Amino acid sequence: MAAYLLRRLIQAVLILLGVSIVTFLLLFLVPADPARQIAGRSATPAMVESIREQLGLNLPIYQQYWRYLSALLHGDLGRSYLQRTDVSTLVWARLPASLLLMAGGIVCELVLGLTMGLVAALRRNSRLDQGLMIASFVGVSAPQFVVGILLLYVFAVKLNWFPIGGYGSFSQLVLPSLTLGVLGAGWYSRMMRSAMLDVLRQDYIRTARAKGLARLRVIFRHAVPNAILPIVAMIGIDVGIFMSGIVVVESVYGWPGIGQLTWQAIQRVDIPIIMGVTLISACAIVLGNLLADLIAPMIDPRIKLR
Amino acid sequence: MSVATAPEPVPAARHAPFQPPGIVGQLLRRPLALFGLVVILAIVVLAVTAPWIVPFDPNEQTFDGLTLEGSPLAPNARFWLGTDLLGRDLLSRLLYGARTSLLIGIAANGIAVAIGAFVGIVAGFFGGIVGAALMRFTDLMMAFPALLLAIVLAALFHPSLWIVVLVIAMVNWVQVARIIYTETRSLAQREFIEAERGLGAGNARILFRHVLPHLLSTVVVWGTLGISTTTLLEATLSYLGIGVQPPTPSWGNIIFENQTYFTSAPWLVFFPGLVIILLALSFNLVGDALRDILDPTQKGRH
Amino acid sequence: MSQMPATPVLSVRDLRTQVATPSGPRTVVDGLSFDLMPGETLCIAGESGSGKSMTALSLMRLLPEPMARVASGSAIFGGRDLMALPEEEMRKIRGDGIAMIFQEPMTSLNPVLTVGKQLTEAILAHRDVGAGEARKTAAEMLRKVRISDPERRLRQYPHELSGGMRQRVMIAMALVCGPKVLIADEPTTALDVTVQAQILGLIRDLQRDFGTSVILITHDMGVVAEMANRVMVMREGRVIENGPVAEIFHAPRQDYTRELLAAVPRLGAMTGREGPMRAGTVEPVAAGRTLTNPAPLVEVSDLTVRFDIKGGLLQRTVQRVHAVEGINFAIRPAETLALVGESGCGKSTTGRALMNLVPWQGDIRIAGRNTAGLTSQTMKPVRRDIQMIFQDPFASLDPRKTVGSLVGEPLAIHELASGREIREKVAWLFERVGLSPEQMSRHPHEFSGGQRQRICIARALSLSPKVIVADESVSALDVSVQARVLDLLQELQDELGISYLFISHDMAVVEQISHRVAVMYLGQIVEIGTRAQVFEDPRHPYTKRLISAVPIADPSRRREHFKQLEGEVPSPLWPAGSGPERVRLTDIGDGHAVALNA
Amino acid sequence: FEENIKQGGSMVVTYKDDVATLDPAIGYDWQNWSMIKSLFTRLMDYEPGTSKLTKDLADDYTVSPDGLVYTFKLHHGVKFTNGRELTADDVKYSLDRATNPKTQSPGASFFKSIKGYDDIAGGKADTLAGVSVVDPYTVKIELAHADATILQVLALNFASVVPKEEVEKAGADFGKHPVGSGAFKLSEWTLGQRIVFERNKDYFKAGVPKLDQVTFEVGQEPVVALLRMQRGEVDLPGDGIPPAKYMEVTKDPAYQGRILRTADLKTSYITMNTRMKPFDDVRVRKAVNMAINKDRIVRVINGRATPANQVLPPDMPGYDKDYKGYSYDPAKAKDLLKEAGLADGFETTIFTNNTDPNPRITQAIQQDLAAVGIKATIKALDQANVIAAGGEPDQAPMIWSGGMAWGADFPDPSDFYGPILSCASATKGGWNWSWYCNKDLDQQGLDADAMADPAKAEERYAKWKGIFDKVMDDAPWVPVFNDARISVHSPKIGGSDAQFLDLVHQPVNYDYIYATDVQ
Ligand SMILES: Nc1ncnc2c1ncn2[C@@H]1O[C@H](COP(=O)(O)OP(=O)(O)OP(=O)(O)O)[C@@H](O)[C@H]1O
Ligand SMILES: Nc1ncnc2c1ncn2[C@@H]1O[C@H](COP(=O)(O)OP(=O)(O)OP(=O)(O)O)[C@@H](O)[C@H]1O
Ligand SMILES: [Mg+2]
Ligand SMILES: [Mg+2]
Ligand code: NI
Repeated sequence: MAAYLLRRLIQAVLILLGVSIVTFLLLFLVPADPARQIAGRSATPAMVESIREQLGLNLPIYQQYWRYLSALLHGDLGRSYLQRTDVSTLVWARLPASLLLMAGGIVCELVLGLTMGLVAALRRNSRLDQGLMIASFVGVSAPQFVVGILLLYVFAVKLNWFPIGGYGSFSQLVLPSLTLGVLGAGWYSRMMRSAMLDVLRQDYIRTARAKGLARLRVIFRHAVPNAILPIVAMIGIDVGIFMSGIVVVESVYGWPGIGQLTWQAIQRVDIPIIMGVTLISACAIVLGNLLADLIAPMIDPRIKLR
Repeated sequence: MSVATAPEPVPAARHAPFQPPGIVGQLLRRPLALFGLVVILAIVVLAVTAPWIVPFDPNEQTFDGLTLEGSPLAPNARFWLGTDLLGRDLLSRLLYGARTSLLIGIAANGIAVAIGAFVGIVAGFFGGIVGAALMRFTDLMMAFPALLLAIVLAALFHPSLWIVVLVIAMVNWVQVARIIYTETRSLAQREFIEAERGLGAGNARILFRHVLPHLLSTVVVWGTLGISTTTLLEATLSYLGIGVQPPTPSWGNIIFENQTYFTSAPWLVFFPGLVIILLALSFNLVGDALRDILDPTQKGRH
Repeated sequence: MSQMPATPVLSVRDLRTQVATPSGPRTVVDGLSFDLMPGETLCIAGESGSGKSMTALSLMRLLPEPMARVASGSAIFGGRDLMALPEEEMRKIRGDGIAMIFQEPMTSLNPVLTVGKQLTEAILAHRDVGAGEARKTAAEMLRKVRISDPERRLRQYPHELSGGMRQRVMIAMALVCGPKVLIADEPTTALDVTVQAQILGLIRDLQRDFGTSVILITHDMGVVAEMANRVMVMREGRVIENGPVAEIFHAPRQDYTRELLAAVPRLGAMTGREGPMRAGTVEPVAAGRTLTNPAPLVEVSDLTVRFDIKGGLLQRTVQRVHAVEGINFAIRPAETLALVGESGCGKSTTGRALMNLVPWQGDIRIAGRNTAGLTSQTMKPVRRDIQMIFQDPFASLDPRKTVGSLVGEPLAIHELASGREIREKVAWLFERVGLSPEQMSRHPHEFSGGQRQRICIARALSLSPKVIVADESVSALDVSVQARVLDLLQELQDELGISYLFISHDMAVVEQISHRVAVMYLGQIVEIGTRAQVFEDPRHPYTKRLISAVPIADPSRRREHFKQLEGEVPSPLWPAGSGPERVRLTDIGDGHAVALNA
Repeated sequence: FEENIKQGGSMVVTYKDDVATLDPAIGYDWQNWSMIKSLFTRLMDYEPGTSKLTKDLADDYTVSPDGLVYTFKLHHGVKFTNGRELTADDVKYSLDRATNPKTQSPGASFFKSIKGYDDIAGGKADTLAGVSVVDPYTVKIELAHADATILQVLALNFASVVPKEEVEKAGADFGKHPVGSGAFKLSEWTLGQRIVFERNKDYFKAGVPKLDQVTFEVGQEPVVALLRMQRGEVDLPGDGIPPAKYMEVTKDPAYQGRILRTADLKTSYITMNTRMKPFDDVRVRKAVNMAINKDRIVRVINGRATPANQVLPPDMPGYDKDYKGYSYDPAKAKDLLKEAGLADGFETTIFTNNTDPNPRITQAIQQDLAAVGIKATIKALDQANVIAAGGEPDQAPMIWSGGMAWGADFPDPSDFYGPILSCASATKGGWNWSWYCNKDLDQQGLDADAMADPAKAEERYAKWKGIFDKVMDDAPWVPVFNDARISVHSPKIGGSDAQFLDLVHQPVNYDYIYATDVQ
């Protein structure tokens, strides 16, 4: 177990290193010149040169990367060119909001997805089943910005059930989480349905029924835990999807998370922030997958970590 | 005994007593897939024939397309779906947008599937150092938040139709590679592959005759399901303003241009949103049905 | 047999079960009627697909709905008609009044719940007791089915138990509420003979202790002979013969029953014979094939196959499966060497090593060529001499190709023929193995198990090899089909002088067709000799146990006591660096070698 | 009447973009410009709501006859919010800091006429030699050459006075922990969410500011902000009325009297790169000027601007009321193109910022160009990349300046020439995207700016008028419109339109907005 964990962590570090190299290279190619952006529109060439010198932009790329990496090892993600603040400060300040939103998203997609899938499987081939599955398809097919705009328009603007955007209270969390979770809920309800149908065919379900167990016990004690197994593995992957999703959802709802930070940074080509957020996201994705792999054996005793 | 060489009767229960209909036939039997097929077909036909059927030039900012104060017109007899903020006919733009969205959906996804399949097969079938390196690279790409990568790439290479196609392909091949890889790996361990080796078959023969045909269904399924994801990604990129360049209409950038008007001119968001959902939904429906039909594990499990 | 009391526990009348097919409902159980007496064992026998399982599921009302349903009939149990009970009432009867054990011990237990949870919930569903009490009862029951250390087992998950133990847990679960009727659907089919013997013995003991009536479903006539009071033979959903066990075996009334019985190889039927016997006949094989050329075709010396299991930080080998550990044998032309042993003892691995499909150490010479270190290219010519028929015929045929192209493929690979020539050769091969050439354009899933086996044989034959490795080629087949396939193999040997390495766990089949026999245990050969030497004079205790565990299809030779084994099956898994102790074979005369130190 | 307004109350302001920094030497954004103005004080300022220069920290100042030496007398008893008194040393320190390259101030170059600037910018000196402390309440500023705009420059945010000890304490993060001597002080900053200003009780001007507290909420879409204002959660949507809501709001009687509109000191224009073919031909540039239907473009943005015909916006001194410019005349444009040998038109590319409504405006431009045979491809990028492309001599043939447009730093015509039209600014990475260089005009500009005597102001403005007319003869730009700023506020707050849309304290002069509920 310890060896497994260590190996996975080493792998994770290597992947992050790779991500940092690729991102650094990509951003190096961006035409916008940071020194000019900092120096402002009326800057004299001497001023620009001086800033370039200070930022080390004149160095060859590998030296620049090395500087970045050694700072990174000290937990320093660099300074934003335009916000003139440590990237880590900016990210940490906004991370709680994003994590809250993601947690809300996961809860939404699991609660919605699993119930829909379960009900559909138990009412197989009924009208309800068909209805739910069409709904799940629509969920999978609807772009998040459309869902977001729609929910905002209907539930906040027209019906006034929820606040229009903002951050802080539970009621403000509902619509963004829902928007973030709709996609996953669609996938999960489909996965849950087919997993349930598959599990219900299994021999051990027949065994459970042959023991004379009550129907609900057979479903919730024997079928559901087995059907949920493939979904747990998916939740790790969700982190990556969410990392993309929050850029859209946060900008629709004005949610003060790293999605907005990223978006603003991209629009203004604030390279250190883009770089930092990419690394943090990659970190989250790698950790999410690791976590999923670690949780899997707790749910399914057959899985062993090697 | 005399029965020694008599062929046994084929037990009826092991397979359906009739020749199963072809893939298209099976698709047509499923109402949802049929619906999807019809919608896709309709959209394709409309997109292809757009130049002949559009009521207006999609880029023409018609003189009477805006009110005197410069507001867009709601759907009316002249502009069936209303006009956009520049006084262009929304219907015409949607029809032309279908071309862009479909083109990107099909081309980007086609490239993604091709790259993904290549990487997955090479890594899964041959393994070795090259295979391991390819899979590590895939892992690395998996760790990138897809949208973020797409945004950075799109911002880097000034967006144009083909750049968008390439960017989406660059982002989307990863999952395909993963899936094909796993599938190839499990195929390579199937007993019939071992049997082929036992017969003396070489790698090339096994790969082309016995592995590829099995991967075909995965490729077809991803080919269709992926189109919907691709269309959505294009829409999202356009929504964020880094997609296809104006004035070329795509469904995503139509929404992008008009999104702030969702309260004052809802049709400008509603109609393109609807067609995006409809197209993605249709590809999903068809892809899902194809998966059911082509999935070998579903066979014999009547 | 003792006198039965007059009132049956279960009385089935005119049971008719249908399944839905695309072409309308199909009746799979047709007008079934029988009475089950208290304490009686009723065996339902018949070939695959004859409706045995459907009958059992119908009685339990566990048919896979909505695909299958009981169309008519009644089953009176405790004065009530099971077929007419509401679901909630039926639920109370399941497990309590009638319990059932299923065919597959591997998949019939829920993988994510502990054995204890699964056992106690069966008790809690019917008895109004506390959890602690239920747990005690469960442990007690495990002890009754002779599982060691029951307290610990209760905390284990099914995958941590061996197949035999799982089946015993299933039995414990079925009997824990003391049902009046136990339905056991092929409870031992998936198990090794030695384990099967234990399970059957256990059922019999428990039946005696609890006075339960048993409906035992099986396709194995040996098991029937061993267990039944009464036998019901089914075919295509109908009962074609029904009577006391002795009557069925000694004076079958129906041709079908007679054929069925004739096809069953009986252990010991060959005693005193020299060569193998053609399946299903009483005639010994013509003795013409006395071994004129004693030079061996295949020579294996010190063959070792190990599989590394990696782990730890650096993914170093931490454990090894010692699948095959230093075995020696030789096969002469036109000879059948049988390799027998329990599941997992390394039989298939040996075959794969001969085919150069797994990495191995030692020496293998095939038709004079040493195959050590050959690449797939350099191995190619050798493969014309040796071919393998894999354990699972379906899995070894590419499901997407037509069987014609599959059979013709070796010819194309070795460039022995092309185009029309291939088609003609394939057609000839099809006829040779008893398939019609019209079937060439079909796909593997359109064939039955026996036919698929023939396709595999045809494919192996296409290169005219000198040796064929036949891995469990008949174990998955119904007896009558099995007889036909065996017959085909022997016919080919007579005609073409092919040698076989015949891998099997079925002692009766092995006795019937082999010239020589090698007994494998945990990767090593513990006894090897001619058929007569091994079967008539088994020396190694393991060989003896194997032979004694085989149920004999003759109710008059029924064994009353099975030797019960305790403890777990030893495993071929060893930490890296260590390994099993090598056995040494001692020749005790005429090439009969036995390991004496193990 | 301002004296009669009672102090007290609070308001909530929203912005879409995050506030990057409140460091006066660095902040150069739309939202933080007037925030910084309210947190800090400078030697000079403008009369609230106008572009009329007044004294602020300076009680008085004198100018030497040659216009090279300025001496400022500081107001006594001005205190930083940390309690220390502001002295002449602080003024010098602040100007040194703003011009020191280590500060990386985007405004450093505004001070280039001060003596010693080149040394400090080049890293050869640590202080500005031209700024010296005479006594604790007197500062002397010497110029290298006469500069008529220096007083305006000293009213810029970059000239704000900061306390040395606080700057050193906060280090690089002074922008997040600003301490000044302005009307407000920062009391809370939750990154990415909220900034709260509190009234500075020690502010040296009596009766200012009116409000006790101003809360800024960031990350709010303008549409959402407006909806929230309707619900009473927001008092002032800082980004103004979004185009999407413009018609709705202006027609709604509920908003009557609360809608504010003013012309900005801003011109939105199209640049044509005079070094790239075919725009090196003045006939082509003139043709483009005639091809653009400015009225229609203004209509496309719901009339939220007025068509422009010259570089300077109407409220800027030096604006030429009589100038006719190039009128919309596609036929004549075609003739000109034919004359230039481009009868069949040509293909080109127009860059634009990708935020609404700029891509839309560019499409309207594209259609107008197409009408005279010019096939323009649009490249909509984020602003940093557009700016980068404009800074290269051969990248961007045409740029639509909207969204990044040249808003005046201070209300003086020279600000519209030096940084965007002079030869000096036509360098790599500069903002002269048309790469226009006319040495003769450059010299005339220098001459004009040397007329530092306030009495000669009118003469100087006339000179600039002439310069800009000449620029238009060369037509490096198509001036398209002068943006109008349109905003609305909740009934809970009040103030004059000029203060809500202060030309200099952009976008809002928070110091003079008051709460209606405490009156
Ligand atoms: N779920 C089902 N749907 C349709 N047909 C079925 C289903 N299950 C079984 N059958 C058919 O019912 C018939 C009887 O099957 P059953 O399982 O009872 O055979 P069996 O005698 O138990 O055979 P085996 O020895 O192979 O277990 C077979 O023809 C089988 O194909
Ligand atoms: N590729 C492999 N990797 C690791 N272990 C393996 C591998 N193949 C086989 N083994 C192990 O080697 C041992 C021998 O396997 P083998 O398949 O030869 O048994 P067998 O005698 O053919 O059994 P059966 O009767 O069940 O077919 C088993 O313990 C098996 O789990
Ligand atoms: Mg069965
Ligand atoms: Mg085997
Ligand atoms: Ni068997």
